[in-house]
Amino acid sequence: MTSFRLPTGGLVDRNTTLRFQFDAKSFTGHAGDSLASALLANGVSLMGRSFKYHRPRGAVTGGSAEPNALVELRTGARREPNTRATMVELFEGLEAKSQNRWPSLEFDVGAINQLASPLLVAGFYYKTFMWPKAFWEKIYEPLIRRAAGLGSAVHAPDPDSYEKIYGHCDLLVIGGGAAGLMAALTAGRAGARVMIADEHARLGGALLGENETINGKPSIQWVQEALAELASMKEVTILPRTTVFGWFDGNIYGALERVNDHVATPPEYEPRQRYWRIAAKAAILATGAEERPLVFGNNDRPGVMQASAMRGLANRYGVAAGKSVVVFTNNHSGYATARDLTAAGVNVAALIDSRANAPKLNAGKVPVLKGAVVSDVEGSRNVKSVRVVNADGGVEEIACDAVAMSGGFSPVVHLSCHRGLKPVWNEKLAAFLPPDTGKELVAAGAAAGNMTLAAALADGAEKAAKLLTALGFKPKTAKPPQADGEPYAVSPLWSVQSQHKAFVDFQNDVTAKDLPLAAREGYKDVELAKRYTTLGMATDQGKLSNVNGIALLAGATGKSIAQVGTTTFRPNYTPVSFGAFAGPFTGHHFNPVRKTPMHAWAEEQGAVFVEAGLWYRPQWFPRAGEKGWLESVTREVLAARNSVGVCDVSTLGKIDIQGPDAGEFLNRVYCNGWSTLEVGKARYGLMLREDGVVFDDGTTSRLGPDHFFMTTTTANAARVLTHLEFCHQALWPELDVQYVSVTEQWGQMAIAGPKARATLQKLVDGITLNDETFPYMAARPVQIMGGIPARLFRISFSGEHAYELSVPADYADAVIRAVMHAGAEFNITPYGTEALSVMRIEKGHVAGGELNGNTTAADLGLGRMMSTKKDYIGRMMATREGMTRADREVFVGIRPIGQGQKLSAGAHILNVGDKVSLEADQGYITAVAYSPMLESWIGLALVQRGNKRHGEKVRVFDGLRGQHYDAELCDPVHFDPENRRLHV
Amino acid sequence: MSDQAQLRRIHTLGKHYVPGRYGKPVATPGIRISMVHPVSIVSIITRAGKTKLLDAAMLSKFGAELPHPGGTMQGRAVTFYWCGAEQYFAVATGMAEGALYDALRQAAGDLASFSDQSHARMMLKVEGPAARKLLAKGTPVDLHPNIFPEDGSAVTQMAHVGVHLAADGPNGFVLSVFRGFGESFWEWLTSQAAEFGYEVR
Amino acid sequence: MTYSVFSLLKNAVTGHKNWAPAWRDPAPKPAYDVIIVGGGGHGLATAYYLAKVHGITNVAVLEKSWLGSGNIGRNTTIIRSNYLFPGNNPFYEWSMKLWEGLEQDFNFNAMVSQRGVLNLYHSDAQRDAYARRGNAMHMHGVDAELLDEQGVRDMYPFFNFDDARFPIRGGLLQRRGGTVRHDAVAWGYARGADSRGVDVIQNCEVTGIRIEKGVVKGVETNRGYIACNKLGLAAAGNSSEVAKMAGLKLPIESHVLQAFVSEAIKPFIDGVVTYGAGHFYVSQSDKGGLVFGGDIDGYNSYARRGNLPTVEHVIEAGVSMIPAISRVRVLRSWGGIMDMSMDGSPIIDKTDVKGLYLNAGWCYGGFKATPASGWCFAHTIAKDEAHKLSAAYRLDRFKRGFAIDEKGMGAQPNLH
Amino acid sequence: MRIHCPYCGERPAEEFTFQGDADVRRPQGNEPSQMDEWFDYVYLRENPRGRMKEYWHHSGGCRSWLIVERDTDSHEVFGVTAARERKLSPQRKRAS
Repeated sequence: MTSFRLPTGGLVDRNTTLRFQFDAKSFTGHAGDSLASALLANGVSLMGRSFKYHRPRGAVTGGSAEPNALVELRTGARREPNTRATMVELFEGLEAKSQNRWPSLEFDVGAINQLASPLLVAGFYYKTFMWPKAFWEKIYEPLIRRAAGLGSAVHAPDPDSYEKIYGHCDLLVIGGGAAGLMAALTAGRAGARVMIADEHARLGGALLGENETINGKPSIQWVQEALAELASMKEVTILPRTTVFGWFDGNIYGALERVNDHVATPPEYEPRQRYWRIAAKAAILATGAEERPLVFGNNDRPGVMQASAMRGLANRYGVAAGKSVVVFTNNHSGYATARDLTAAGVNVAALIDSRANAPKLNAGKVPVLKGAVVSDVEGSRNVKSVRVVNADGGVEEIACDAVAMSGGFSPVVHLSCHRGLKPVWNEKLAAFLPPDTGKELVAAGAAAGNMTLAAALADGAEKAAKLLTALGFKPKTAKPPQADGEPYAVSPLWSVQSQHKAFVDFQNDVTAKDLPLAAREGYKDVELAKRYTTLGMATDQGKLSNVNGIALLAGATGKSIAQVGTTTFRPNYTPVSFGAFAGPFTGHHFNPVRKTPMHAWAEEQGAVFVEAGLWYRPQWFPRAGEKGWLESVTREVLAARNSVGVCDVSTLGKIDIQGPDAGEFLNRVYCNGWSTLEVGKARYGLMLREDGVVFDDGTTSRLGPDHFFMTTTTANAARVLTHLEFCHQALWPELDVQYVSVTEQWGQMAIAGPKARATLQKLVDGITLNDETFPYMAARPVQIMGGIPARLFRISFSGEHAYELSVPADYADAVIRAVMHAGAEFNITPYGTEALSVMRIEKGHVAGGELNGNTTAADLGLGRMMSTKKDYIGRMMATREGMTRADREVFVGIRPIGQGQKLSAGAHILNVGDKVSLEADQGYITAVAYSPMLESWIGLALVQRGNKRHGEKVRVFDGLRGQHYDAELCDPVHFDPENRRLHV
Repeated sequence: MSDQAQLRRIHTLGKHYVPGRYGKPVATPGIRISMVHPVSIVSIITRAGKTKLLDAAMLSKFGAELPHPGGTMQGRAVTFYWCGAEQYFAVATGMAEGALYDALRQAAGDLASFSDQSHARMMLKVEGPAARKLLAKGTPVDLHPNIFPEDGSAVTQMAHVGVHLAADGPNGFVLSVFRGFGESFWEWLTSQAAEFGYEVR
Repeated sequence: MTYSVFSLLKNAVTGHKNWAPAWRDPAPKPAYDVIIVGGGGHGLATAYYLAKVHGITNVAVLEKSWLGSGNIGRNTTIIRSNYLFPGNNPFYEWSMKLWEGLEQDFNFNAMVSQRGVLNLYHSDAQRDAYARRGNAMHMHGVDAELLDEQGVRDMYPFFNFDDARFPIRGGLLQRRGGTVRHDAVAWGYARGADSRGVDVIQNCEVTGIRIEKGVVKGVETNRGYIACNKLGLAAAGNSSEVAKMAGLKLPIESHVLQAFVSEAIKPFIDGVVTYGAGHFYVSQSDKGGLVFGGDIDGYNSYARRGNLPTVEHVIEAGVSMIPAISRVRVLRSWGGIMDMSMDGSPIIDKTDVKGLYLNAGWCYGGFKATPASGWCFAHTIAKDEAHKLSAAYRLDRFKRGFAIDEKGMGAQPNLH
Repeated sequence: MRIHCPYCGERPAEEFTFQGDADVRRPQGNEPSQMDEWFDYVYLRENPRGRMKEYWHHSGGCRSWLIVERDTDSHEVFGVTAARERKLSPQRKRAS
């Protein structure tokens, strides 16, 4: 086939020259060309290789349904596999490579699969590769995986950026062709908010490729006038290069705007693509119809194209698909291709109309053979001739180098079937029409089966007017534009007796024989046949093949097409990049960062930060010369234990709870009691889930008769607030209680150690801190530094004499520097979460590791906190047999036996002498630390009947890290069990 | 509060907030962003059955009743933004630390629960011809002038962060987020404003 | 006719005209010893093992639509046995053992590919949790390795190690985990059961369960009443509605889990990887598509389709884990119906009705359990007692306080 | 999917968080004899294929808990009320 640029015609800008490369060979094209049209203009018709048989393939369509002409577009980190050459707008310096071939497109070793094709029928792989067993992972599968896939993706991060945006409109018009433009005009003129989207760079849809007239003018001129009017309307948004890829609940549509895919690299500040989520009151599905191939021998050769695509090449791109063309059609539209190609100076050798009773239609001077069929194309890398079987059975050979085929039109129903409805078979149109999708989405034009231009224009206006009236607008019903053009009629021709393989699904190489084979083997349902043959499972998702395949399956199973039905239509209508869905929320921006008001100070102190939920918290503060984190952490612990340490605890959840029923509310969400808590005091609280398992813990202070201040763990802060909201609003709306997060109003720091009080005394105004004025668990507003309103809590997670100072966040930076200054004489030392963890493990306090979502209060040694005098969340379920059985894993301390032996969290506990097995499992280690105070590794664990086994020697199993060692269970309070340091 | 006088309130963006022109170099910036700081913010939650009494108290003390759901009411030197069922933000500038909180408690101590949030939120003003398109990259709330009223006040989310959003003049909005997210939200907002050209005031 | 390269060659010569159907298409008989409701993976496997292990062949599998049309036909094909609790680990390991011999057992290439399952972790807490899980696996003789960051980098250098919001610190690897061609599992079991005399009856929907004096008698269907001595319910995705026919209310809510496939590309990622800092997991099928998913949408649904917020949530995590997939394109999304149980673990048990057995609650982990579920449910039905391996999966465990809650999220189905 | 919050108006589903069946009532009292009632409340679900009342939380908005009546097959939303406004319907009968 030698395709070529026609001397005149097309919408391309012939004054521009754009240089591009395909498989390292250089060519030129014009602005307005697609990569496919530019290649064809340069006589290149071989563009790809099919998936299984590696057959030579060229472009068969002119748009996004393209199954064959897939290329790797661009190079380096911007390489995009499987890009449809028919949808790539040519740009200067474009580079593309063919796919799925080795060593080259012309000489592809994979083509030998065609020799084995008798073996490689549908589903062959289910029947073999089973012997010898080990060969599968070693030999068979690696070979299959290397042969599979089309293009190759690059393993480098994407340099481009992507955006997300919400859209709102009264009417969304999907498709900018005749019906779509009329719908948008009708709505725009009625003052509605309209969005009109079209997947191509230019709106106009099929009109761009047709030679039709509207109101006596070329349809392209009408399109320009319509677009100009729409552009002048303030409330109309025109979105070219935008595919509405999915219809979702709430009449929400997903759309992909290819903002900068038509240029080499996106300009600065602009995204490559923008992902829209459009909430529409109503929408018009004006997506047109897709032309079906016909199923005859070698119908997959480069040069065989949809008839509409071939006339589109001439009318839109000024390119002829070949020197001598044969048109093969079972409907009226084939005649337009004959006329347009003849007008463009291309020889149309014959028009084969399979309908013996076809009416007299205008084919110009092209000879028409009625009741005839093309049984086979001859030629491999391009078309040489066609074998025609006439109505009387006689056979003749017609030389040609291109075949335009038309098997009728399938309305593009996809979106209308994305929410569970099935399309409806229409016998007269031999096509599936959209289901009734109510007032949310209404099909118009060819998508609704109106196959002529005049009908499409009228339908677009009428359907839009109906929707707008329902929305309360008053659209003017002007007379629709006048358009001539042929009527449309089709009589189905699902396949032709052929000598060569006849293809149904081009990309997955599904042939006409594969459907009867599937039916014969029991895969009769359309879904089973699809999965067994992979019909419609390629990157074009059956846009060209599904209806032909369904018809062949109907024939093979003796059912009607309506009975066979369609497989499920699913988003995305055409593939959408991962990057578009992710938008800006990738890499470091995957989740927002939350910083405490003392973050900058911690950075200055050289903190190493760790993620804590969305927060960053200092983990430790390394100093020059320290050989690793353990050395830094040990120093921090010793400083706090022996002098004074300061730690940023701002990330704790803080909830202000007020109102007459605040106390009662706490009683119902905590398992321990609150009515006896005096103003100015704090109390440790334990919160259960309704299933009786521990949910969260923290201290709550009473700041006034009806004013409490609750703290939660960092991890559960949001979940606890949500839980309070549920309990109040859904369970006990009668309670007069109000609560709001104040987590970020307060910067909070723990000041712990023997010199903590002396340090704080320098800052606190008007109080001499001692056990009377500020006893253990005191919690009161204070004033510091001559005027800053603060709150002071005498609470201790470290087990030291400690306070938590809370100041309004904007002052926190200055206050912690003042604290550091005040504590300088005591060598005050910042400590991080690791040191905090060492100290809480030394003191046997429970934390995240122990609140693992399966432990009860009793398991944690806190059973006595569970009140029996009041109802609270979780009380009843906590009494179940399994929750109180004796052999539950309970909280216990653990120490290694043997000098220098480390402990490892996640190791399991076995009785000494027991064989390693899950049945023998006694529990596991939840947390470990090196304790500088005991100069030994210590840990906490959950062990069956652990509280009764202090002093018992056990075997620790850590096979995962190849270590097993002995240890001893003990009291979880490893250090200062009498808590003397708290009260010193 | 003498010492506190030199202790200025440090807003969450610190050195990241640098006035100037950024993004696409266009003649007039599509977006102008400014920080509202320092600011007094107090959350108000009406106590059971006290709605009318609270409105009366607010009217007498501050010259405005509390707004209907989704609304804003301008009082004397204080603005009330709706931000939840029977829940509001009282916002004022130029007041001393804790002054607005005290004034509200004094006016209606047992009619509602008040919590000082003055340091809890980063508050920004976003104005300009492209303000609506910028914010549409974050919130699903329809900000079209015919839909989102001049006194609109909404609680929504943008870029995975909770946001309170209110109309502020014909082409302006005031937004606030938890201060901890300030820097992260700022990075997202300014990255999305780049294509319009924006000015930080 | 056994499937092999020889039978393939023999039939190639005759243009594949003589292949026998993989299963018959029988009309329902008036009565059977055992009726299984649900022609999905678990139902067909149960029938297969009833016939093969217990010699019970007077069995019917009733499928309301085409066989394998449920979750077996729409999942992300992952198999693994990296479970924590004693009630789960042995069961899933037995399933792995069955997978390893399945193709030779039912003479159908289901492409059981053990290319490894790697669960990434991003914090010390996650490392410790995976250490606990990996050690539990070792204690049952199951393979598990704890990789540090370098270990993960060696396997997948193109993951996001430099600009991550939650840096990858390591991963728990089960090399024996991998993927299986899901449809082929249904077809293999159907063919194996059918060849041993089991009636696999498609387009036969159960509309009622007849019980007299606490004993099951048979089922009403759209193709008439069929009597039975024993009735096994294996209708995942519809368990509650079917159980209601027997007056049973279950600790289950049905949820939609979306899954996705990309356009087919050349080999890009070798094994199965799950992200620890967000809901995303991925593997590449033998056809070249990246098969991935993440979390359920979160609301009750029988619609087998989900919505955009979850798509974005999953893909944000995916691109954050693998920046290089940004330019690859998502071809297709689908949804399955997950029976989310109140503790994330399944139910294989007798019921208060004599002769009525229940297999349900598989959440989104049912595919990997298919062989062992069939094995243990067949045993439960044949012997009228729980199999040792599935003894923990009792229906009354919630009432007695013996939840098997691997994630520790409590009595809210959509959190498991 | 869009939910009409009684306070905020129509918002898309990503601003909300689903919890579960709202047609359940927390029992009054903790007597051992009430274990069946509690077990039904905490663990058993109708899980209908069709219309049901559900707890949703407007977590990305006004933080109200809502009772949404929705069809689990078509995802159509029929009505939304605030949980706090709900007149607590009489105790629902446990499944027979």
